[in-house]
Amino acid sequence: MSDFQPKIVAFVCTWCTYAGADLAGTSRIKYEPNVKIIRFPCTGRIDYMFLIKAFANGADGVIVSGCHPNDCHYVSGNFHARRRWIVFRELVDFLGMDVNRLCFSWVSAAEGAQWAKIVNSFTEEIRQLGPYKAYMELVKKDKNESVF
Amino acid sequence: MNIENKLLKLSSLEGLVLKLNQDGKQVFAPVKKDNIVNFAPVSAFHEMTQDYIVTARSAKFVVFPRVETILEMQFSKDNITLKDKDLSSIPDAVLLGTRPCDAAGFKVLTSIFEGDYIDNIYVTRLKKTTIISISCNNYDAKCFCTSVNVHPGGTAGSDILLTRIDNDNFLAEIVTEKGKEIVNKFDTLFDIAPDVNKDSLVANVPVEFDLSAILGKIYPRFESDIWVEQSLRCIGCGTCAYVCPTCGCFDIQDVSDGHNGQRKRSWDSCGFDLFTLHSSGHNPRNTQSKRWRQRILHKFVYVPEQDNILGCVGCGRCSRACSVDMNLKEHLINLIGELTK
Amino acid sequence: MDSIRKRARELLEKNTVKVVIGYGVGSDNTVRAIFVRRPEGVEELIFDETCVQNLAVYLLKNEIKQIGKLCIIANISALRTILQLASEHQIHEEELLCLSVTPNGELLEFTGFKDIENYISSCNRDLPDKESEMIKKLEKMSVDERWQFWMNHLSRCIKCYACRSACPMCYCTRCQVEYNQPQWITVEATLMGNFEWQITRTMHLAGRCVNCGECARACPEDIPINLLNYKTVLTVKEKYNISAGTNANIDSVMSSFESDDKENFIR
Amino acid sequence: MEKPRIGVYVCWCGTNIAKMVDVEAVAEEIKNVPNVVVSRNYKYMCSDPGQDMIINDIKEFKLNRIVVSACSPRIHEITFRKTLKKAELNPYLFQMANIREHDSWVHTDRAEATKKAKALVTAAINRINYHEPLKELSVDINPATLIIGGGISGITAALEIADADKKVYMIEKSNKLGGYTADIDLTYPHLSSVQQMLGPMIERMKKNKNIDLFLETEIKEITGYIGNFETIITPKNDNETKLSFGNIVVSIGLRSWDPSPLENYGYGKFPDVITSVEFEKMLLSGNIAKKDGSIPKNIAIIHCVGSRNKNYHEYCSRTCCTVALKYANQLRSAFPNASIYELFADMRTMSKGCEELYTITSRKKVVFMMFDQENDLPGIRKANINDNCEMIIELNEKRSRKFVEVPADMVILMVAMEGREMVKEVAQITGVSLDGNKLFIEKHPKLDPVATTTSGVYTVGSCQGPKSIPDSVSQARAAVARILGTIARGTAQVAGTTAHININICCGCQMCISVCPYSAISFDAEKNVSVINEILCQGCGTCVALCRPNAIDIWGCSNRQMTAELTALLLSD
Repeated sequence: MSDFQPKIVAFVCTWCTYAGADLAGTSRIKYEPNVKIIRFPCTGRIDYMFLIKAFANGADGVIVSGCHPNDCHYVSGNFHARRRWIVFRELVDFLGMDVNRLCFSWVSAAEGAQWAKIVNSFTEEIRQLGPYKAYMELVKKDKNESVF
Repeated sequence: MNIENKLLKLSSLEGLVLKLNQDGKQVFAPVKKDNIVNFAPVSAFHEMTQDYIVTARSAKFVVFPRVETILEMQFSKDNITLKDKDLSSIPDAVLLGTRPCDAAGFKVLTSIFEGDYIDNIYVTRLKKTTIISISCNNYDAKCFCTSVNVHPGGTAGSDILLTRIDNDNFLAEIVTEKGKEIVNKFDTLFDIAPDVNKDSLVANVPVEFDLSAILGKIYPRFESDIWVEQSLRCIGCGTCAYVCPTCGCFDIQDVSDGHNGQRKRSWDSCGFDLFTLHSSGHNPRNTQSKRWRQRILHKFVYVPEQDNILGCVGCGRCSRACSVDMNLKEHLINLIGELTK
Repeated sequence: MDSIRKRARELLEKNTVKVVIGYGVGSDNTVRAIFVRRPEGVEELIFDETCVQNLAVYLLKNEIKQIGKLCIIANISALRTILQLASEHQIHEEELLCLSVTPNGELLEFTGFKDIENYISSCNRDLPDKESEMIKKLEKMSVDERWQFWMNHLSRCIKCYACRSACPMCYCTRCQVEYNQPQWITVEATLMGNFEWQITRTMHLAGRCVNCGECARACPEDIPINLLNYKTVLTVKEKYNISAGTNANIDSVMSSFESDDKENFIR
Repeated sequence: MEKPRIGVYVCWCGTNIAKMVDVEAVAEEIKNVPNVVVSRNYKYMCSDPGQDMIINDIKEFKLNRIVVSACSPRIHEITFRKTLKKAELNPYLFQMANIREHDSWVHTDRAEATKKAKALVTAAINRINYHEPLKELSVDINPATLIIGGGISGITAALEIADADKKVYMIEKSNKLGGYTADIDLTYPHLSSVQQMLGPMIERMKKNKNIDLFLETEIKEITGYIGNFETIITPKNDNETKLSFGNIVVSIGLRSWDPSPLENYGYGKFPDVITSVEFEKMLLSGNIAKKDGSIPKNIAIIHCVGSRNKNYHEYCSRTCCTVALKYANQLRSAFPNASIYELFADMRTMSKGCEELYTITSRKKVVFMMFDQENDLPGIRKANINDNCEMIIELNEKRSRKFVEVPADMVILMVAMEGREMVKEVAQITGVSLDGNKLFIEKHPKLDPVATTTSGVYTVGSCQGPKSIPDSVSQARAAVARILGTIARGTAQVAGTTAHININICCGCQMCISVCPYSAISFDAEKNVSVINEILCQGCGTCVALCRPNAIDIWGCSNRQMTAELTALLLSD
């Protein structure tokens, strides 16, 4: 399993985590290449359905990251996002989804090193968990010819 | 072909199911799971339940699956390759334990899918499906087959109809060539039929209303208040259509990930408000009463007029499944009352 | 029962309301919704513990609204729905009149939402025992067991949307499931489509569900989807101490926040 | 919608990208993606020839979508949008894939980095299929300006704007103007009087009719957007006042650090260990003396107290070295016979005339000693009775590698400058981000150092990073130039990336109204739907994610675009 390269997608807000990832770049901090970023204006914009769609399209893990509480560029987007995450995470856990494949974080524009750390540790965690077979099974069944 | 009678022992059914499976046929029979009886693939006869009036869902899924990929697309640069459904991939299937009403339902579906346009997927699926029905020796308050000209021991639509003679034996009526093929292939399982009076072996489902009081008489009441009256309770879900053996409405959606795509056909219901919503925003059936009227008219006016077959087989599934008690039989009787006013 | 019939008759006779939405006897001795528009029709009205359907689902139905001012015979679920719908600006005080009966048979007539709030605050809003236990049982399972549990159940879903239709809080003009640009939810009644649909349904009802259980009752496949909503009801109650349908004037859980909302998983 | 004709440009960024990403292979493979008409790679896409290449291709190949795969969009998105404008293509038909900051600079395996670049570019291409031309909205600019903080930067900005005959509202938390500068005696490097310079400026502030001064006043909340901000303040002994203004200057400066945590220096323990700020006040009062009133004979100045120290402030406070030299000069003038010691870690005298001051000071019998800031800080102990001084500073002199004991009667700690206590609140109120050092983050560290990511808000002076008076003044004037430019134009363009509502679908639940932080959504009771004010909307998208029937979507980050990006990103992985 050690050569398994997880597919991870990160939904981040442009003001904090995206900028933090930029800082990691300008600081030339090295980290794992598995995480690919999709940029949103704010964590408040990130519909939980994007997370579900990520798994449906083969992601093994998903990161959602934005500004620390009280630091939202749009004042309160991250507070709304946080509520949504809390409820969503409880729900999918109850449905039997592996919440260890969801990583929520606050990474500010100044925390390039923190971003690299999260990417590296989460990538390793997912590598340990292996491919998300249970969900892949769903996807496969969905692609089946017809359903009785 | 003339119907040929045989005897099939209950004990032989175990072998029959086994052999059909071995023959590469997918066998579907009523299976009880979580207290609901539905058709499911069985590999042995004992997996099938005997304890059912009709299944919750109808058997139509074998010829009209709830989802079917009818076309595949492949996108390359500046080009799209289309691939029709490979009909040869459709497996042979056997439906065991359908009721005469279920079997009759296939006739209605066929009138839809082999109407103006011949739907090859449906045709192939039906062709590859052998329907072994079992006559009803019981019925419940929601059943009204005899009121719509379907008989609990009727052979229409079945390839073989089994009627229980006693605890151990079935009368097997070989209705079609397809049925005969099965008998020929597994002839050791079938014996010579005894002389029995079939009518005495099947349930005596009472006739609850006079169909002739409805047929040809509803349309003039298109604008009647009765549709609103009857449908106030309806919450507009799709359950009745989804469990119905004769509802053939479907939706078509294209899905694609940018590289590959599928055109998928899935069940739909005229009870949904979106069913008739135009892209302009106009919706000709914008209220539940109009959609309820459509449901009744489709089954009792449009299908009979166009295809000379009644659109309802009286299985009563819609009424059993309805969470708000939209009882079709009751509504039809009530409608007759209105029509004869 | 008599008191309800008497009051309903008065309301109809005096033309105070045009229709009374209540319970009556249905087929095979079941209970079903009836819509009484003439005084003599009130004799069909019944009200007892078998009257479980949440009749508030009819309050937003156009053809019923068009009849005129409504009177609803509301059980606790319906009363809570009315408050929640009011907080979401879907119904207004002057449009309807609520009657109910207390467990000891006393007729209640609510003069306004405030009145309903007061009554609800004294009512038991807990989840039914059976479901609470089932949730606890599921929570004790391993993740894989829970997954299997739901996959087994959801494999039956035929996407008839009875759960949506029966839910009085599912009043959206266009359900998210109907979108195909993007295709949020896999259209088909496949496991994935069903799974995605239930996540959406539950998330959309988070903080809004009044745990009436109508979704599961309507399900022709007996899928215990109400557990999903109930689980969320518990989450919301535990984390934010809010129960939907208790106040006609508060923001929904998902459209509000506290700057110190507690969690233990954000890195 | 016309069929997308996409041009894709993969930038080398010299070797910055090309070293780690096979840009040619990426550009080649991208050619096979549907709707891609042109795919090129080039050394510097942001250079004039690079931009011209895009302009020419748009014309020649009738391109209607452009993807540039280069650095962070936070750096060059605006550059390329302007390029599109030049080619008469709507600037929003553009998307960047960040293969530098998020790829070449952070990865070490060329094959992996190239694979990731392909995925990022493919995702951008798939997404841009769904881009639509957006219109930018024009907003009127209220010519008044709010300035928060009345130090030298704020005063400079205020006077400059007022002199251009535009209104200024100056909010100052304390009861006087001048900030830290007001507590300084002489400036470096020429040792000229601050009071002579600042006094007249403050007088002008008070007299200028264009300036409304609010002392002892704090800001609680600011609403609105560029050109149209509003706040309600409660000045001391006065009624609530509503202010409207078009631009904001944040100039709250820094505060001096309390060195007590550095126990080796004994601040708070020894009465004559004082901070630079305390010493400056002493200079201003004209009386340099020990706590007991006597004259110090041995005076030591310790540099980098709490600056350039990982445990306290990693950054250099920038002015202290030269200020310390200034002290040595002032001390020498006051006490011609005193022993003066400068204990420094590194001598940083980078501004104009400062190195010269260092040379001059070194000729004034001042002893310079170096210590190891990272591993071996000096320590102060009480002197013995026969030491003939109050304190002894022990240090390992770095250059001579000798242990030295320095006698001292007075020790001046050159303390670090750090963010003020209310800096977080100000950041939140003005919508500007802070970096890890609690310094305001500028829009671009090199190309736009006074603007912030919030349009209409500028940050000047030390709160953006420790700086000298001339640097603060320059920044203030730079910001004013920007502001006066905006006022002169009378309007500003606001991004077209706003939320919008499909009123046929809105079910009127009004949850979007509850979540909007800008009060940009109102309710149309007649139609029973929510309505978005596009100018007020800042495009955060919180309402979009909340809208159950998906009646709300957002231009530039639509559900369709984001799912397209997502699927392509995962499928091309």
